[in-house]
Amino acid sequence: MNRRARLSVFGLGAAGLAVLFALALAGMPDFGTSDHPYRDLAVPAAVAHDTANVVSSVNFDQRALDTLGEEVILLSAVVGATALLRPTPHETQRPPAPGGRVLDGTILMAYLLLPLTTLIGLDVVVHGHLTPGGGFQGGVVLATALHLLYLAGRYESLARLRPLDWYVWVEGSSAASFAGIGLVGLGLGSGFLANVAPHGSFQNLLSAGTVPILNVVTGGAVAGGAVVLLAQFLNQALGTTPQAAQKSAG
Amino acid sequence: MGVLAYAVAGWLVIVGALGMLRSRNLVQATVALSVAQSGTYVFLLAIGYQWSATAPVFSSGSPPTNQVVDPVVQAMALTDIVVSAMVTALLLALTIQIEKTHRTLDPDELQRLKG
Amino acid sequence: MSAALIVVALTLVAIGGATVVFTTDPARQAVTLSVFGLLLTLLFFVLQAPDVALSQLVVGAALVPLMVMLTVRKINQRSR
Amino acid sequence: MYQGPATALAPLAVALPVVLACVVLIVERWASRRLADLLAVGTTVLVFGLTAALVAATRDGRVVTWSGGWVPRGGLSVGIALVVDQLAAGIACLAAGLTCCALLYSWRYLKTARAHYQALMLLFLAGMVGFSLTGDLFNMFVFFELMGVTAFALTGLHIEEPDSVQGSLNFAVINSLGAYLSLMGIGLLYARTGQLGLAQLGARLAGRHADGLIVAAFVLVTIGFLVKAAMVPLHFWLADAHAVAPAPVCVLMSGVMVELGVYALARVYLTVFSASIPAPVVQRTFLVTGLLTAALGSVMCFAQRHLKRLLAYSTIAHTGLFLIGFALLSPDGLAGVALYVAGHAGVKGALFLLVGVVLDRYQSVDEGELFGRVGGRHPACWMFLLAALALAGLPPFGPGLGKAVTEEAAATAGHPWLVAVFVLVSAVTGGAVLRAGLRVFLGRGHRPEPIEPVEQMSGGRKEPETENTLRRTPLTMLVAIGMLLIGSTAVGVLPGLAAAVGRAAAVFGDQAGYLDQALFAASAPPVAAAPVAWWSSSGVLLGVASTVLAAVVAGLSLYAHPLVPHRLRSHLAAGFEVVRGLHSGHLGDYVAWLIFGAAGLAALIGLPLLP
Repeated sequence: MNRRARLSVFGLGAAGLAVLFALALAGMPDFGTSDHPYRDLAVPAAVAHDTANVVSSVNFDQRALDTLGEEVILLSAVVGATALLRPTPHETQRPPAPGGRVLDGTILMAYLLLPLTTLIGLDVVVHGHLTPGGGFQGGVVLATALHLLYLAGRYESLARLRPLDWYVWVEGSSAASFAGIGLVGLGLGSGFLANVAPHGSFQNLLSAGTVPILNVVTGGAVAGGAVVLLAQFLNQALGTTPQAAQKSAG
Repeated sequence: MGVLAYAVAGWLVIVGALGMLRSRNLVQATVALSVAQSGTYVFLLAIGYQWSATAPVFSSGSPPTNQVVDPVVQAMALTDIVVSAMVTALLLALTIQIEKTHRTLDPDELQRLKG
Repeated sequence: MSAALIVVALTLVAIGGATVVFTTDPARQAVTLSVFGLLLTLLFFVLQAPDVALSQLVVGAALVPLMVMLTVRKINQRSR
Repeated sequence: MYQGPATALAPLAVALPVVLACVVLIVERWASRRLADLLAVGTTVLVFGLTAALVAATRDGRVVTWSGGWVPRGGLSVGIALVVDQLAAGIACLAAGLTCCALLYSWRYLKTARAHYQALMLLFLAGMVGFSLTGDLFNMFVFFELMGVTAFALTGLHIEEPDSVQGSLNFAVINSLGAYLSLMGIGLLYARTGQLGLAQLGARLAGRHADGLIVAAFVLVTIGFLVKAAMVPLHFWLADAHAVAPAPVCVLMSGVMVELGVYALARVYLTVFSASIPAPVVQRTFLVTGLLTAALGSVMCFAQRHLKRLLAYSTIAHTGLFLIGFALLSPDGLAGVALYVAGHAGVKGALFLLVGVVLDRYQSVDEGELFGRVGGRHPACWMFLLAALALAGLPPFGPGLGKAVTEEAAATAGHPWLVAVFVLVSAVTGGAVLRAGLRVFLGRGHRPEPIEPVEQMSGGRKEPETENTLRRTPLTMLVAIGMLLIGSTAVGVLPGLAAAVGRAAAVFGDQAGYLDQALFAASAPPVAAAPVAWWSSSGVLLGVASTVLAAVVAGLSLYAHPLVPHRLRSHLAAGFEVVRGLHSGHLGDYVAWLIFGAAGLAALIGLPLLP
């Protein structure tokens, strides 16, 4: 189809969908309604398991199977992207050249921010059952902290801090642990992914049973996964050259 | 007001699809797809909103109450965000390889899968 | 008050989404996408969803635009 | 509530492949290729055993497992249920069996990106098993995306092939957009009911008038599944993805992933919407779209030269038939489709692998380039021709039985003309495969003219999928193909299996039983009159007839070319060019058709329901 025809087909379809959506909205409850049946069940369920962050309770306790699926999607995408971005026989992986000159201030900033962001990341992970955030958000923060070194032009130190195999192992073993913890619940007869650990006391660091454990495991999986993922893109952007275009080795 | 939130969600999905349709570069199509998906988060969170309710996190000292916005849609949106990021990552990886093998990213010039 | 905030945030998101889609240069798109991610973060905060807002901040405003940027860099480097 | 050890089977079948995929990833640096292969094949055997046990355990009703132990009180729960009936367990078992054959085929020889291939295959299996066993709509979305993400990566695995990465991208974009529309539909349902479980949703919607919201929710939720099921006009990605994916990946995609789209459509309609959206509307809608899909798939299949693309279009034609079978909305129709799916999976899987064997030896999948090159003494020859006949409906193979049972169901439902459709589609697709086999292996007829790649996708000059060009086909590959063919034959010759499928289909359609067992831990309701799913004399005759017709089609296209008058030929060609032109490989076109298709489905369902 040419551009005109394509737009016409799309326009017809979009108009139809708009009508459908408008008709559907006529039957929707008002925005901001106080009628939320699932919420009315989820909040007491979270409190019963001493989890102050109800979203974490839904994610890691009540609907933990969804989150297991989410972790596996993450794992699959990381493995998939690694496979898709592998250097082909016609490409060479050169050690990245030290980046251009970077202002001293930037380097200083990055080095100061690195420990700080790492701490924030860890904090977000371990308090996932109490405050907003959790394994996922904290994991990405941890992975990003590492990449501040790239911002500072220190790609070599990044490469040293990043023996990629380790991160693959961290990711793989974390994802396996998530499923494994689920199987423990099954083995104890409480059900797959059941919250079998002692619940502790509400709003305490030691509370919510398996929720913080799964949060930490997720943090590991996400941090490892995000580092591996970004490494693939960094290698492509900075390290891989087709053999023909290669001028001098390393 | 009530309809605005839902309408914005629908708008993002359609405008994202339009962006994919019009794109002259697959990176642009990938980004447009992620815009389309952001419509789904907006939709989910709009459904779970409640006027003058607080976030579903009971910080220390605050007693548990039912007057919080729906935590379930938030959990769904979280999952959705991860899915979106991962699909985007795979698409970008494919885009890099398409550029390597075809030397172009313009859908109009990718002519190999015909008939 | 909150109603007004929500309307403002929604409008910004609607405009932001369209801006990202209609940015034709992929390198600029990495930037607009990041800004769009921040607008969504704002909206999610206003909608009392701090967990989602935090994810959107780290993923939508940082991780994904970073990947887009690296992809664009790779592609431009080759076409040069 | 506790139903004994059977409740542990479903979560184990989902979790084990995940854990073992992680093990494969962790050990791959030290371990040899052989260990990764062994672990992967071993896992699939284990999952096959678990799901087979689940099939046995669901003989007397559904097995319900609440994840997290959140058993419902008063019909409500915050947890996610795995609600397994025999058909669900059966399709999970099919997925495990196919993955086992695919991994056996890849054993040692297939070129893989380190152990990533094996790990991704196991994760793909976990996604398919989870998708078929879950009883929760959002959880379905999650596993749908898992199937997607793994399948996209596996499709694009040959990164040096230009077609491969482009086909994978088209697949990924269209499937993802479909999934997001599904999620919008899930949001609509959640806004109305505040539930996500299929059983809870079904209970809430029961007896409600189908207003705009319910129709929109149905259309949007199912559009994602229909993209997977490659319903016209959402089918474009399938031909691209199947033409470029490694052969063992095609086995999974064509054999079970696409069919899971139809399965999900049936599951969601029968459990959630059947009490609000009237059956006649759904019947008419999917009869129309199924016919369109079957017709377009057959025509495109017949016109292909690229062998994998030819098989891909035949899969599209067959999903059209599956959609028609679903549209009958009767237990015997469902039983026929289930048998058809199982029989088709084995035969089509074997055909894809046979093309893979040829590719690894002769570095081409183009009918013209391969003309007469493979030779009749290659072990692939007779297997290919036999599989082609089985695809056309030859008794006693599985596809023939499925076709016969579905045809009978159609005639009983008052659509005897559908029998002709089934025979015709089987004959054209089977005939096209037969023609390709006769040309490639036996050099019959004339050599097709070479084509320019700018006009139509050609399968010439390809890299083999193995590390080196294979002089001899390894035994493991032949065993994998043999297992698929034997499996497909078993579907057609074991009366016990067919009877079980008939009973399972009757249970599958019983919404009240699903709700009672899932939400109230009720004991299994007695099975309503289970359909007889077995060969009848007319079924055997129709099977033979479609096979003979397929042979005629193949013979005509091989020898009768000069007999067709030139005028007629050019008219036909001109008409066909329009159809073929739609399959442009252009991402923008596919997006446009997806949105158009969603609106079309909405019109077909919504307009008759307008007050």
